[in-house]
Amino acid sequence: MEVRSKESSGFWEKLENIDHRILYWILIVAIAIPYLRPLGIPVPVTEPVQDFYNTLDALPPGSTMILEISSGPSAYGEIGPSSEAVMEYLTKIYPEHHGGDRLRFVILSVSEQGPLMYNAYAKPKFDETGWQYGVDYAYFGFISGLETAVARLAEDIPSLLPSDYLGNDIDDLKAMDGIHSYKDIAAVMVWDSMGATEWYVKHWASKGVKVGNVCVAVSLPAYTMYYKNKDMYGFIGSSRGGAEFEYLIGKPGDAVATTDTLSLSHLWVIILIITGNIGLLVEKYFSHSKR
Amino acid sequence: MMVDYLALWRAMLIIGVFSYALWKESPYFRFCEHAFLGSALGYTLVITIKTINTTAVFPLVSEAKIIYVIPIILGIVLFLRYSNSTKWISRWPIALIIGVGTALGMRGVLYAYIISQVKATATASFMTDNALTNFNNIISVLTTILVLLFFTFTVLKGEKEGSLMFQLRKISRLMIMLTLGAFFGSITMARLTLIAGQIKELLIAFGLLTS
Amino acid sequence: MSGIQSRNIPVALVFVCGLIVTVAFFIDVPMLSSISDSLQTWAVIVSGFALGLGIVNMLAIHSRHISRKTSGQWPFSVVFILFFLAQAAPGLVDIKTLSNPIYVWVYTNIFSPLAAAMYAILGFFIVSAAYRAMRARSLEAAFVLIAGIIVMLKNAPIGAVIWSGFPVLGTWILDVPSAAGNRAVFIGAGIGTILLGLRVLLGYERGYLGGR
Amino acid sequence: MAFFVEGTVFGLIMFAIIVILALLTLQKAKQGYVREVRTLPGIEGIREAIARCAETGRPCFLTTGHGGGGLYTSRGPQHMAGIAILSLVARLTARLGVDLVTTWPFPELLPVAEDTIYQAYLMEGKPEEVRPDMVRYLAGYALAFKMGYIGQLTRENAGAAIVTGAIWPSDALQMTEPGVLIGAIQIGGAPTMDTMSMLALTCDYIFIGEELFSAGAFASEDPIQLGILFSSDIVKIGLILLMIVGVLLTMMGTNISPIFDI
Repeated sequence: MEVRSKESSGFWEKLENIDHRILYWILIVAIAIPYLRPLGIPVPVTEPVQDFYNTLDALPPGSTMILEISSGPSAYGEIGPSSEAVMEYLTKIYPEHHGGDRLRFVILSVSEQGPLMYNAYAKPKFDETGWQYGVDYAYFGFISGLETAVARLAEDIPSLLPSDYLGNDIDDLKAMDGIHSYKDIAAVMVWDSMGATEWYVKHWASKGVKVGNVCVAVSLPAYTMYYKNKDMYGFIGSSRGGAEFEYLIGKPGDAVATTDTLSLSHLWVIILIITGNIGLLVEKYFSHSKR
Repeated sequence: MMVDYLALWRAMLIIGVFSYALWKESPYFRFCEHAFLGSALGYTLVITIKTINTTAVFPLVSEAKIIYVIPIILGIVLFLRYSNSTKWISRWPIALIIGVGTALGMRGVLYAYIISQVKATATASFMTDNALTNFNNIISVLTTILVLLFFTFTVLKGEKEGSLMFQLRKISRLMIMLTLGAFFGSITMARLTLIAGQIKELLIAFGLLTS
Repeated sequence: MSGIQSRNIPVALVFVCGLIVTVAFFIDVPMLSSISDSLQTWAVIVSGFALGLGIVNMLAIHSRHISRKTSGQWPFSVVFILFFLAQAAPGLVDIKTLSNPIYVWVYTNIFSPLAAAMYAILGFFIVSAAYRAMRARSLEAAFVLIAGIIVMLKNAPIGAVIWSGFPVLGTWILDVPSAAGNRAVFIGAGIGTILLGLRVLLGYERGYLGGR
Repeated sequence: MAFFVEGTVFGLIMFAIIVILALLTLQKAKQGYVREVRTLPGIEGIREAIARCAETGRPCFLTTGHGGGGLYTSRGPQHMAGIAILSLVARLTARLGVDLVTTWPFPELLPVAEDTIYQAYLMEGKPEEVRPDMVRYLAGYALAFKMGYIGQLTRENAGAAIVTGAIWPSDALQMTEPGVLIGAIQIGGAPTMDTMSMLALTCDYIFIGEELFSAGAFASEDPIQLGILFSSDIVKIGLILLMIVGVLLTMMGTNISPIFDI
């Protein structure tokens, strides 16, 4: 048992065993400040977000996209603002760039939580911009089966989606005319906090259909790999990606405000790590001088 | 200014959860914990019954697909584990679950975990016109091979201090540490983003911020 | 254990189901893939029924707390049962569309706020974990520390403000050494999964068949 | 090639090689050829943790985590790896008289856990010590499961916490940082590096990637099961050679990626 000498400085000793709750309260202050007085730190746009934007903008008008909403309320804080920015782009800015023409959307959820996010983030935007349900887009609600459902969807869309979430038969939906399999889909976008993107990459990207997503930061490393292997055309990682996308479409909003708090809270973590290591050096210095 | 009682109620729940970290495990936290466990179990029960209805009962009853009797019987057989004399048969449905899960697990990793990673490494080119890409590809291939060697059970055991194997093991261990650090850096951001949303909700609930 | 009751039948069942679902991934025989699909659907259905075991388990534990009046726990077991009924009963009443007002209220005002708060509590834990563990006690720990700080400064906008090199260096660390190291661990985990799968299918991992 | 599913032939060849090698090394191990295997720090960690629980009289907690999918999903093997570790833990808690508490988010794991624990206590000759609340179902929803877990972990003042199996990065930190705050020895194990980066911050011992899946073989100390691990090494050496050959061929200009997609 190495006996700690009394003279080693008390200050670093106290700092070493500081009560973790103090660190937590200071974090709250560091996050609250930018909300009360925004700092507006600039956000450079990274490649994955730029490619995500370019790929969507390059889609020919009238082509059909699969929108997989498989995230739930617990991740709204992280991907809510990004999804809102994406919907803002799809329903307003894309038509402006293409003389008023629109894309068509086949929307579904392989997570039970998906319908909640559809009602919170997708439906309001469609209604607000006068998109016609059943003609421009159709929603099929929760589809059970996880990976197997995603695989079967690629092969035969009508067999997996016989009727939409309101009960209309698929044949009555004009949006679904000519939509049979992956061959009729231009691109896939996933609002993902449960890992559904992995299944779309495996069963759709492997067949040449581009996959992109709005995702939680914890899965960034995995999607960076898929993006590097060209399995994904891009991704919007957490609110940081959302802030970049908001700057890209010229509408800074929720995600930008969140990124400010990110900077301060990140700084707090870095300060803590540096202090911890200075404490370590001081300790080593004191125990050396003692010997 | 009309007080939004619902927002205040939701703020009290957020504070209840945060009290575990900001204070200690208290009856306030315990109430939120058990309220959450209760409503989550209720939610899971409802979703599960809905799934069983659509995947088993509906095909059996209205589409008369008799085959669906089998999974339903197997599901009921599970409950025979409560009496010792019939416990042996309750293991049959468990065997089905384990067999299917094991196979899906093995199928799932074959391409996603093994082949696409081997392919990404094996097709890394050192002859591209961009010097930096060549350098990066060399580092990537070497790192992958070294770390893979580190995880061997009988080969690279790092026998004697100073032997080549020991050095290789030391370098690959440093590469693993680098990877752990990089993941820590990218995951930290997520954690801090989520808490930001909750703090914002508290500020709005207590009127310090207009949403 | 006499014939039909013997342990070999479940082990054989694991082997047969596992074999069919595995082979169906490679061999394109309609009969085989339809059996494999139904086995997977049956596994989902049986797991659904297993929820009954979970509910019995939980209600047993909590009702035991209530009957024994375990101090500091039994009132919360009552809370648990109340909220379970408050979410389950209205949900079952209108299971088709799940639009019963009580169900929606409990989901939006109990379940979701607690879920979001519990997910966010991680922000606190990362702070204390980083302060305690990210210390350069050894060369290896220093590697973790340096890579961690650089990648963090790549992600935080303030990083680019401090030094424009952080995003570039951070991206390089993530894309080259870290991605390569991650690939090796993926390959290892993949081989490990297949070998564990084999041990289960061949019946070597049979701890789950214990009991009376 | 209608007989094979399109694009899985290379996978079938790779899968067949792994299976055949495993069966061969299995056969060799039965005949007594067993190569000496390195130790796994995590296994020693489990023994030390439960010994400490015996000294302090605190319970030992174990869970295989949520991971987004139960035993019947592709996460099945990750849960089974945790179950294999449970059989070692249960034998140790039976031998040293430590209270064992296991928590589960998926109901189909309950009978598997109960039987694994009963089997372990039977092998230690103490089947009567098995108590019903050793196996606790918490909730299918991941966040509720984790909240229930940290509540019980803290209230029952766990001395050791073993968090190995289907663990996601957010599972890892939410479940193990509270363990550090109450001073429990923690052993973590997960298949992927993003989760490991969190467990490395809070756990005293960790199983990384393949170590998690082979922990069951190490725990069983059965030379036959350890024999299979040697086949894993052969596969890895083979893959390394494949990568080197691939890189050389790519240097010579031939595009080999189609081979992986046949």
